[in-house]
Amino acid sequence: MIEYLLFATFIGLLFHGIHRKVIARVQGRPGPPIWQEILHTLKFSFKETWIPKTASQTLFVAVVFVAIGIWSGALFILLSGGSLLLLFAVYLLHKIVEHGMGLSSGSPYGKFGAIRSVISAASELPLLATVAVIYLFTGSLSIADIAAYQQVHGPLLILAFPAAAAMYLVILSKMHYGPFSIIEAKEIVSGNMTEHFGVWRAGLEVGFALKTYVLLYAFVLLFIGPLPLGLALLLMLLVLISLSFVCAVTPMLSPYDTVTIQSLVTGALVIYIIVLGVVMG
Amino acid sequence: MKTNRSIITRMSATISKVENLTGLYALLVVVVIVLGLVTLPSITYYDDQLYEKTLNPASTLHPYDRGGVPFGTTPVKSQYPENSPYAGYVTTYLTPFSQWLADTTHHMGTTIVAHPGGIIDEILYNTRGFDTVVETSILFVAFGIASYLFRRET
Amino acid sequence: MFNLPTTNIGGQELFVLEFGDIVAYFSPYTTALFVFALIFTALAIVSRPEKQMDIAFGGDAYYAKVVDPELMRFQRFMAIACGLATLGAMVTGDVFNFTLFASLVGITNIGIVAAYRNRHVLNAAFQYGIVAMLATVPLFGGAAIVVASTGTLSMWELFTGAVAVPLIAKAFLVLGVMGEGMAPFYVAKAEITRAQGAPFILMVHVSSLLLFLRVAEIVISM
Amino acid sequence: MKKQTALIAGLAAGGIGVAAGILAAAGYLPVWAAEILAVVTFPAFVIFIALWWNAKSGEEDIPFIGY
Repeated sequence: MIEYLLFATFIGLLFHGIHRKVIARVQGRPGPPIWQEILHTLKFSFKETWIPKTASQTLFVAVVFVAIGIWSGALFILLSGGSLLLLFAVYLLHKIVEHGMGLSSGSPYGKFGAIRSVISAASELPLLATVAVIYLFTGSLSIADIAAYQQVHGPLLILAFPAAAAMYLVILSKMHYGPFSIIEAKEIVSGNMTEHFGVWRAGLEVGFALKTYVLLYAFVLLFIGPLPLGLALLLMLLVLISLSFVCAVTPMLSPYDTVTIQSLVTGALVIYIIVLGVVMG
Repeated sequence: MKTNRSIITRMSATISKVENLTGLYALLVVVVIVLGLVTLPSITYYDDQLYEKTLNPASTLHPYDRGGVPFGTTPVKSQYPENSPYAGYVTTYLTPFSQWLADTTHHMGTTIVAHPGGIIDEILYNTRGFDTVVETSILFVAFGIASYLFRRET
Repeated sequence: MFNLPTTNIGGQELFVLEFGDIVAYFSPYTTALFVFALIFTALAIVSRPEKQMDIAFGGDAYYAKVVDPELMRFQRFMAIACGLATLGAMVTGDVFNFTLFASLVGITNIGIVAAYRNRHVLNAAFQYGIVAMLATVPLFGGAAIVVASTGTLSMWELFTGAVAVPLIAKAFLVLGVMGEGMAPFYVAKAEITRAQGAPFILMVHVSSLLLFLRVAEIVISM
Repeated sequence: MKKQTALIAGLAAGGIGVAAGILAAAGYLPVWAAEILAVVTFPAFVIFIALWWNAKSGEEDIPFIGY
């Protein structure tokens, strides 16, 4: 169990490094080595650690545990073929972690990050639409059933392309340096992560690495189907690189523009769902 | 800033104002209600209601008359009769302690008789004891907020 | 005796709690949500609010806002009430009971921020309150349509394939929860987030997100 | 928190997690229980091990910086 979590953490951190490297190369910079994020996490874990005097101390520490906990839970949900709705729940609960991180420190920058993460909560909506579309096709929200459906009917990526696009947008909105990552924009220092340093930051990096792994793996599993681990990792890498390209060439949107765009995408998907519901009876 | 505002920017500007919130929500409600009115003919009323409202206008107890024997059973339909064996009795909703009191003495009625509001009575008659707890909690919380705001200094 | 008809959505039921006609159930899905609400309610009970730092722009000056203990106590009380309401909404197996819990969440959310004295926050809380009141119409309306067209409110009956719930009832339920929890209209919430007392303010978000997750399960299952 | 405490907590969490995994693989524990145990222990493992190896061994003060 724990060994798989450690594996996923390292792959996730490696993906973060590759993400940075690809962005740098697209923008014509040399960029950091791809294992930079692993070193980063280790570095943070060796740094001096304490809790800011202004912070709400219990919450400040607890969110780090929750961040790692929910995404390890999500990984097991994926592996054991649990409910897709539960995965969606974890994704939403990640929002609470983001709020908690920023609010608990008392720092104005953290607070700004938290407020922006409240605003950007609209990024959950496309995922709900994705879940609904998948349910329309497969009649089940158990990940195992969805995987079985795809082995019979072919990948959902082709059958339900708009849903895949929505999920892609969802993953994009959670990537670092992307057009939707307003909560960690550099004008508010590190946003909601500003005050989490040392071990706390290392813990958060572990949680985020698991998050990247889970989201990419979920995309492959839900829209392409169950694959051997090596092939799945390769596909995840491809998805990641395409995301990095998007992140590299798009500027960060202003906070409320992200809400508008995500709501519009959801609106388009709702229309698609209604049409689909009528067509499929 | 007037120049070159794209449609997305303008929409963002609208939704970023707190004052527009109520209007936006109301618009959404109206849209759904209109859609609902369109689909209204396809919705049929289900006759065999669990919580029926067949009243006897001739009765002096008109709104609350559910028939039955006073202090005895009243024929109340319930979804899961095995969960509420006392349904229809005056003593339907008793806490374990009150149940014990009622079993041993003659001094116990229902626990929730004193609350105002017809809706609670309706619920009481409809085998939905847990709802009364939540319902009164809402009232209690609303009262708590109001009294706190009223009593605080400045 | 009770068998959850929709095991392919939230999983098999693990534990059933009977309150007369209201049969609460714990499936893996609702249990996960319940545990999460429990964690954050516990955090609201044990943690103290942060001391917010304010920066005077244009200089190096910064100052920490004081924590008003009386305000904190009231906020904590409301946050715990909100947590309890969320816990109830997560596991209840009855549509009307769920809507009651949702409106309790709505009113406690206002209570958490109502005592705060910042004008922006109060302004946002006022708008939020109006929307929450407005939302009770579709919320209870949805439950009413459910009972009128199917004759039952128990999710155990509604989730079976035999009972068809009108689409409009589902839409009303979702709309009502959106209003109570302020789900996609985050602008007012962003303003509310400026208030002090992180563990308590966090309950506003926890409750609304969990409500949204639960209503998604209910609507998809029905 | 003492350095020793962090190490013990981290190792205990890691130990429970690994033991749960092994027991589940051997069939003595249902898989879901092992998964829940892993979810609970993994954050504790990560944080406490990191706290352990960055803690100073001496009796130095934690410098108070900022605010």
